[in-house]
Amino acid sequence: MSDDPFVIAGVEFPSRLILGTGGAPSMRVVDEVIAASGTAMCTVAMRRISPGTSGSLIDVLERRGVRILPNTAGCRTAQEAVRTAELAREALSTDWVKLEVVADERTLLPDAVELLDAAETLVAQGFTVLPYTNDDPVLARRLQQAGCVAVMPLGSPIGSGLGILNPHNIELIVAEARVPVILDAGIGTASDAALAMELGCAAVLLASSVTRAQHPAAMATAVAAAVTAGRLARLAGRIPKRHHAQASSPTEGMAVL
Amino acid sequence: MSDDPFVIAGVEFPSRLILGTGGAPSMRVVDEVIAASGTAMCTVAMRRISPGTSGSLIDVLERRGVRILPNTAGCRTAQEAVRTAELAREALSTDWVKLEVVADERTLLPDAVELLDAAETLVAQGFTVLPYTNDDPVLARRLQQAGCVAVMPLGSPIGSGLGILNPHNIELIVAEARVPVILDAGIGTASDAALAMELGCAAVLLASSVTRAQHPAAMATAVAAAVTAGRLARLAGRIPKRHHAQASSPTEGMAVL
Amino acid sequence: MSDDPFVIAGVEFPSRLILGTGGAPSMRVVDEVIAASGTAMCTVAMRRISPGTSGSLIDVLERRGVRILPNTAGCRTAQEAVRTAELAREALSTDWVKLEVVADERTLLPDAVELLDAAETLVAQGFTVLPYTNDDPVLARRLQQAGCVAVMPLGSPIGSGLGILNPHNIELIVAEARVPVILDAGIGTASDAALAMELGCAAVLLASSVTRAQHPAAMATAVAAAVTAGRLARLAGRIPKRHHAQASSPTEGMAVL
Amino acid sequence: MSDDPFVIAGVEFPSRLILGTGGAPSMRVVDEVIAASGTAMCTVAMRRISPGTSGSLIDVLERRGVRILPNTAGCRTAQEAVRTAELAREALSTDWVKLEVVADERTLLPDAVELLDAAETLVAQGFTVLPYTNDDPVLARRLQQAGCVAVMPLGSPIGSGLGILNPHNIELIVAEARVPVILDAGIGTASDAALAMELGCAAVLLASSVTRAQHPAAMATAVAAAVTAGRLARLAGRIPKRHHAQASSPTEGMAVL
Amino acid sequence: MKLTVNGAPRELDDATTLARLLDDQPARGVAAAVDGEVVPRAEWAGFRLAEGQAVEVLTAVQGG
Amino acid sequence: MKLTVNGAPRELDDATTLARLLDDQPARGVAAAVDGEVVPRAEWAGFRLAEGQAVEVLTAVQGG
Amino acid sequence: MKLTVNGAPRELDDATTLARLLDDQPARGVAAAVDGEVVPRAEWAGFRLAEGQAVEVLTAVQGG
Amino acid sequence: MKLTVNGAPRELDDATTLARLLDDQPARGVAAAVDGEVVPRAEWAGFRLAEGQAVEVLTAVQGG
Repeated sequence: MSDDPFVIAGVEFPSRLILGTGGAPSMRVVDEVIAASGTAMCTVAMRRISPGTSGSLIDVLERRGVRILPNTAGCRTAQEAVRTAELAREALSTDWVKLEVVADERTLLPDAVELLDAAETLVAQGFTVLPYTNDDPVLARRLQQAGCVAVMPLGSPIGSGLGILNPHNIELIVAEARVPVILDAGIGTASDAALAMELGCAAVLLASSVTRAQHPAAMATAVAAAVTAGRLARLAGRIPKRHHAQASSPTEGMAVL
Repeated sequence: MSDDPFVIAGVEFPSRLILGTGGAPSMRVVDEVIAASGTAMCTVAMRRISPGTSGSLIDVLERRGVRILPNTAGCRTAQEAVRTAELAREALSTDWVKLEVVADERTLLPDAVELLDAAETLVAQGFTVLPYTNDDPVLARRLQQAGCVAVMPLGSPIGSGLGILNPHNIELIVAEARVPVILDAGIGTASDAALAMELGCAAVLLASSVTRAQHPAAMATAVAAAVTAGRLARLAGRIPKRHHAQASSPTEGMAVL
Repeated sequence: MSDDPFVIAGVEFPSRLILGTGGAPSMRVVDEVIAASGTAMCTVAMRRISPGTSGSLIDVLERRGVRILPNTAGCRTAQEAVRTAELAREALSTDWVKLEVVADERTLLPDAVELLDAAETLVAQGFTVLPYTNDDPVLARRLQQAGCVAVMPLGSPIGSGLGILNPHNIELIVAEARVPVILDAGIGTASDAALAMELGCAAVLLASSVTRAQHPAAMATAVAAAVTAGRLARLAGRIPKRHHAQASSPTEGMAVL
Repeated sequence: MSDDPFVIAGVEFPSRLILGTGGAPSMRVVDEVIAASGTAMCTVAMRRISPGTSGSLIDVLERRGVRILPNTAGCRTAQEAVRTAELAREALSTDWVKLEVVADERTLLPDAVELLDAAETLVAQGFTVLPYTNDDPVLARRLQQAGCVAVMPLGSPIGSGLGILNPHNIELIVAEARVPVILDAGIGTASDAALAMELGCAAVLLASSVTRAQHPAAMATAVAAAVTAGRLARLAGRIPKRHHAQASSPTEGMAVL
Repeated sequence: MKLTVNGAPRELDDATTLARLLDDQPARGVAAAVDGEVVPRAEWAGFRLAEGQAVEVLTAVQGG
Repeated sequence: MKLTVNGAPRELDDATTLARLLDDQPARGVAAAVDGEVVPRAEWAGFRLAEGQAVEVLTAVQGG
Repeated sequence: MKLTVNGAPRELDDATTLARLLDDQPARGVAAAVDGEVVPRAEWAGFRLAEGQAVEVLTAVQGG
Repeated sequence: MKLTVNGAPRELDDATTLARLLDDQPARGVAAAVDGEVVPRAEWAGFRLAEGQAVEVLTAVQGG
């Protein structure tokens, strides 16, 4: 139990919680939730620079010593995503990318075809690709075959807080995965994060559940503890589910009273 | 958040996890899971003393400084339960009792009528009564009216590991409870414990999920972290569930690529 | 399959759907849903007669040839329920009664203690008692021991439309029942009714899901079909649930294309 | 309600249940379940003819007057599926095809990329394509854009009997579908079929749940009734789900007893 | 004399019988209790009401 | 005299006290009942057992 | 000449037509492909098979 | 000459370099693309902009 390293593409991370910085009302809250969560990697989005844009986000992330994982959020096509990844690499000096290619703004669900296309292109260009995908075990398999270093299936739509709608699919993905499976999107609260780990995920990536909670720092602490709890429970070997009861007190030695 | 005391009958406990000692393969494991869980109160059963019976259980509990909560496990009638409680009070010098009156050995479900009868009798005798009950909000209400200092509804049958089969009932119990609601029985793994706390329970009581896990100490650590996570998540104010997605990255400022 | 009689207290009913008449916007709708559902027994409540009160309800029920099952809805104590049953027997010349003793108006959940007390009294007085109970298998057992001719556990709170919140308890009740188990309360739509029958219930009693639907007669037809479907499915012996897939087309004989 | 035609590609079907013939132990059972289900369309697979192969299957289907829908079960690539569809068109004189392109034999899950590729090719060749797909709303959308006349998402893996694992996705697919959504695969019993229709599906396609049931004909009758029930319930407008109870008997007019 | 009928105060001639009080009621589907005790219809004619009694007259209405 | 101790028959000298019967028990964590009535430890010494009584001696064991 | 029919090796006279090879097949419900290309039934008579070709002959069977 | 910078029209002197256009940008965390092609920072100084080109200048912002 003591030795349970979490490694992506040869890099070991001290925390199995990856934090999205989106949705936080202020940079101070970003700073607080990073500290409270103990995360070692945070996602950022790439957007047009505006006069107002201070570089403070990067400052905060660097001061906290967390790895920066740029995403391609908002991209609808493989080309947009690839170019956004190239710009992120240039701006942030990292070839790691959380690849997102969504089909529309209402569901923000991944577009399987464009996603796979972008993944293949980016891997060919030497990127270290962590794709945000749906919970289809077959697409997860293809993304691994394309050379992605992790697969990040959703539990439910981004920001919905609906938790893990189809645990069976997550189990199927985990069962055959040769890279870390990271539950990405849909987490609403601590028990969802614990369940993700119990299903065999190597880590959890979440943003809204923490940044939009009434008390972000407290929720950051909560989900961090839940990820630890779920991982330990997975390794500890839970009791089987039984249709009937099983006494936890001795059935013999009862007094006659 | 920082100040969130857990108090039963005027006594404050540093941990919201109450541990049953039943099912542990050895006294060493009992000792390990108490240490790993950080619990402050453990249940014990009362049985006929046998030549072999060493007093080591009590020694272990006292060395760990945890409060001993005797139960009336195995009792089928109010009279048996009351007498067992009286013997426990005499043997352990405590008027606290986890009151169990079950209907049969297959389901180990509480018998509402006998349970309420025993609760009334014991409260009248000055006992501090923590009843193990089903998830019926009305019975929980009556047990409080009878003077119980807590209500301990089941999530599912004892030792089944089925988790919380009817969260709606637990929510109804919590919504009107004037004493701590402690989820007792049915917990199978960490996420179940976290969920119990998110539903508003004040604490979780479990035994089999830890003592019968493949690695008891690891599972003890896991459920303890889960209880903390669930409690914090409850206090942190989770995001609402949404039918559709909500972007966690800005929708404006997209580059044209 | 062909011979599958539904019998309560020696009386055979051609339909496994029992209809509550409450909630219907008009007597015409009552008439329509009885016809559409093909039910053979309907519940009525006993209330103070008012100048306006026409006897039309009884006329409608008698014209449709359905058995009238008076309930004790609204009663909070055994005494109220017993006296209401006595008045119903006098007014409607039937010793059958749907026994309801609820604890409060918000949850309308049964009060186990008062319910059992009333059941024992009414059985002693020669009534044919069909108790509306919660989903506690132990209380269901006690009600049978008290001489009730059926047990009618709830799926979820009356009028909530939440369906069957704890199928496991319904299965436990069915497994040991020696009288018909009738799922009463909580049905929201057709699939809930089908599930109740698949769990082994002998019949379903519902009102709001039909009387308060946007199109009552259509929903009456729907739930009646669902009850039939669920009963047949139970008798037909469903396939087991499998973690993995099983091909329904031959795996051999594939052409090489 | 009375007028609710079910139309695929301009062809109206009297039944919303489509039956797969796979898994039936004998031709007699195929005949019985078709009769019992009242289906108007059955799927068949294309396999190498063997000396033993009698044409009796087609005879049975034609005698029953059901439309024959050949599938491409077992195909792993777009090319295999397209060629199988061409052979089916030649052999059965129909350009309708249930398009299946699965990724492996263990999960039998659709391969999104190959499926979409095959769909585009077949539509271009003038086929009337009904694709068996996963429950990804985005892939369903793309299949429609490709010109498929229906989309047939799975509820759970073929033959698993796990029902509908992710109702939320089915709702998302239905919400934006411009062609009939047919729940295909995973149905285990009647209530699953009713739920599919309540979620808004236009029809249900199933095989194993009927052909492999202990009593196939009885289950065929059951699922047919469930499909009708679920469809009617959808149209009837179910009551909303309420957290609390709502009395179905009058709260006023209570006697004082 | 003063009685309560279905919760409302009523002024009646002394020694009114239950039958008299309820003679406008439908022939069927109705039952009555006086001070909580059911009075079978057959006994209405001979049942003399007394000062302060509470009469409840019930019938069947739509109910779940 | 004959008694039952924790369900097993026992032959004891007449007028044996509960203290005598239980003198080999640990000093703590144990309680006894005679014919269902708890006998506080303080009263063991003076409690004389009688023919046919049922003695139950309990202690704490692992329990859920 | 040697061909493969439904995966099995077959020895046929040179220039055998597809119609000849399949003349024992039922009149309906059957389709054939040669080297992956479908050959419509109408063309079977004129379709001369050649050394090494792979013939697939399919029909409808029970399927989900 | 006329260009588009982050979607807005800009009027620039002929032959302005990318470095000149972006000289007020922070030293780090920024990347630029011209007509969709990324221009590494090292090449900004020598990269002459031309009439009608579309320049995109991006940086990292909070994102999920």
